[in-house]
Amino acid sequence: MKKLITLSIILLAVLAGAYYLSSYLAPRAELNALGEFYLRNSYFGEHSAGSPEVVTAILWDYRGLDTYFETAVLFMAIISAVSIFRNIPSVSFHPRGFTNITKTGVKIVGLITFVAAATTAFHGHITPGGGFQGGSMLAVVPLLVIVGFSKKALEKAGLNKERALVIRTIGLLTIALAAFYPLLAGGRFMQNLSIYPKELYGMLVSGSLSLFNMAEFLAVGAGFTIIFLLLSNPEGGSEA
Amino acid sequence: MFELAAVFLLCAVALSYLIVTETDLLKAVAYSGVFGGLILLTLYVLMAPDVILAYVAISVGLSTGLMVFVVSKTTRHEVV
Amino acid sequence: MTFALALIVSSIAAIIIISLYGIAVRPNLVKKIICLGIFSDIINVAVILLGYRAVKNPLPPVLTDYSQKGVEELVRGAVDPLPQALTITAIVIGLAITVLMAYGAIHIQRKYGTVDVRKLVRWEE
Amino acid sequence: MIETAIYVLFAIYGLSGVLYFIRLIKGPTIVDSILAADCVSLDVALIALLLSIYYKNSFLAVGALFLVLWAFILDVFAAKYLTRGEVGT
Amino acid sequence: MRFLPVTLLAFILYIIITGSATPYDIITGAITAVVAGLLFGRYLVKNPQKALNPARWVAMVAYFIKYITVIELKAHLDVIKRIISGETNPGIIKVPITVKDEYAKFLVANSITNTPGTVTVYMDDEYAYVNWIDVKTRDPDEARREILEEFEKHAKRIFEG
Amino acid sequence: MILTVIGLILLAIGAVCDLLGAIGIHRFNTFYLRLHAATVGTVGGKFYPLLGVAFIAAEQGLWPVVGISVLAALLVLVTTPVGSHALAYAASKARIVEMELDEFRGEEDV
Repeated sequence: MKKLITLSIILLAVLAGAYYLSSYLAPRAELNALGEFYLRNSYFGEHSAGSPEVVTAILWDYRGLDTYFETAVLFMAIISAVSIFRNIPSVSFHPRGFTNITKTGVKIVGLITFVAAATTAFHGHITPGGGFQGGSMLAVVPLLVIVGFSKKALEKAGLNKERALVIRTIGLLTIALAAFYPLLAGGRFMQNLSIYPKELYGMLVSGSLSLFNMAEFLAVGAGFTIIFLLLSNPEGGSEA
Repeated sequence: MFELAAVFLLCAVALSYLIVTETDLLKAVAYSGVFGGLILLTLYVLMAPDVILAYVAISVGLSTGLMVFVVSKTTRHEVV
Repeated sequence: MTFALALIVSSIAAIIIISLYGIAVRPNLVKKIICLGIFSDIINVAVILLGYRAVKNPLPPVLTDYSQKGVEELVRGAVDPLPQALTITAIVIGLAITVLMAYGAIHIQRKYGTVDVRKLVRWEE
Repeated sequence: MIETAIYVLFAIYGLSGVLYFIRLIKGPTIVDSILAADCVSLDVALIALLLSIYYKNSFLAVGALFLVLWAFILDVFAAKYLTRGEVGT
Repeated sequence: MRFLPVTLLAFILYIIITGSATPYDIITGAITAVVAGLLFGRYLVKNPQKALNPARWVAMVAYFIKYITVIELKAHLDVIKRIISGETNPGIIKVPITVKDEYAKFLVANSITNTPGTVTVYMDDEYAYVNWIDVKTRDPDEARREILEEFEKHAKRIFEG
Repeated sequence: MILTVIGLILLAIGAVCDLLGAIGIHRFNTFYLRLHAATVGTVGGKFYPLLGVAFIAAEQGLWPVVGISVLAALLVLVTTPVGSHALAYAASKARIVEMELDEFRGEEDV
């Protein structure tokens, strides 16, 4: 009851604050000059990124350097999390999984999740989506397998920590090479068009954007997979 | 339709207060799942399809799983 | 419309204050992590709200009609793409940071047997 | 006609969402709360698809698919934690 | 051979979620479908001849249409009556099942749960434990006739035999 | 026009079922009974309206929305029973909710 009184006081305070603020705020209908530049130039125009999807164009072309370093930050966060868990002895356990109905459901949902994540990543430069989104979706598949079956089932199927690290390294190396290659070809760092083709055999690939998306898809998916593999070790046994 | 975003965020205020005061952490995780849904609807009104795709994967898929893992490895009830 | 905008702004402020209260006052480390998640979510919404335009039926910043007419349509109705692009990486990195803190909490539980901050402070006494 | 119908539908689904919401808060046991959270997240998916019809924009629809796809993830996690104590085994 | 049904299913899903069929979609869809077939095929499909048999798919569609119209309508009206009147007699009872195939069991369990009034609590090889809103009988054979005989008949036609 | 009318009828059925499920989740007093009311809310209240959304989108020519909403409607029938089953199993196995007639209690499982 005390909770409800406090809650209603908070809601009333929010409404009063809104009533006070409403004389100062006005919704804005015009666009920033910078935003208009991005909208006009992303597909046509002089400074084109070759992609109809403006957000992906900003992420990997106009502000590509930001995203490059943010990928490095993500790498650092995951590596530091892994290094905390370094010398924990693994406890032996008997894998039981959950009930049979859950196991079958996890199989079906896992397949659909994999396909949907791939769709999101491959179409990152045409429709909304991209490497970060698809990678986060891909990481749900091992999470579902861990809860439905067990950690050991995932490792028996061939996805252990070392292989996930290898996949992750492949993704990051692809990003780094694709970012540095324009320097060799006489352009600037992370230059997109005029080094990479906009269209390949009549299909829109938007220069290096689709390549970056695929590499980021693998890197983010494998990175979060490592985290959940480490997290699913059961507690108990010998003390660390 | 812009007014809908205000309604969703007003519900989110109530929910955030409940998350902060709840002592059963598993219930707090369930609340934060619903909070994620309300934020998602707000993002729908604000026209951000890219952010929706990133947020739905993180909030609905990964974050709830991660928090249940953490609750299962620490204690479930918070002592105030 | 003005009142709706004011309500959104004050709701965002209220959620920021409540989640900061949760981070500062609640003793359990896991509860602190959950509150930090709420905080980062609402900050992302605030950043995206900066790019919103009050036109009738706004469009997402994606070109659908590949012609100059389509570009004009986009400039007339689309929301600002820059805050959205900055938010996507923030969301993913936010999860990675949350994972790092969760690992820290699990390690504290392993070492000291509790995640209550008040007990952890008095541990050395 | 469709717009008016969508407004009415928003009102009805919002009302049932609020009722589920009250059960989510009241729920005497943890399983009641999680059941209500499940129902609310499906409601959110439906409202999201209705919004994408209202704005006549197909890019907004994809998020609803993932909400439906992963609505059961919290149920399974919480059930496994409540019965086994560990999630990873 | 075992990955072929999964590959086909993955390709169809890819095209549905994308919502268009340009050459780029078809090439990336084919790549995704092959990878999905190689990764998931071993675990999803035990018998590819069964999965590729069109007669089974026709039976499944027929069962689906019958299920979502007739059976669901009856169960909904019954439970809605109970919501309004409030009279219930709940209990968890043990019902013998005869289907053996994994997906047949999944179909039976989901059909039971999706019918309002009955929820599968647990299902092993011989028995299903069903939560029933109105326990009319505790005799296993009669309960089986009331709850899951029809589902089992269709599940056998689709996945077994 | 006819597709829109069919879609709106399905959406109206869904709205009524959803409201009844939400009322039932308050009228019943134990968890297992609420589970049955929630099934009315998910199958009747979500599956049919999602199909209705597909019909309306087909009238407007939004084909991606049609595919996604049909797929989502089918997935409702696959995922939500798994979740309901997991919750009922946990409630019975971990003894969160007690019930008089329970033949599952005490049974061994794998």
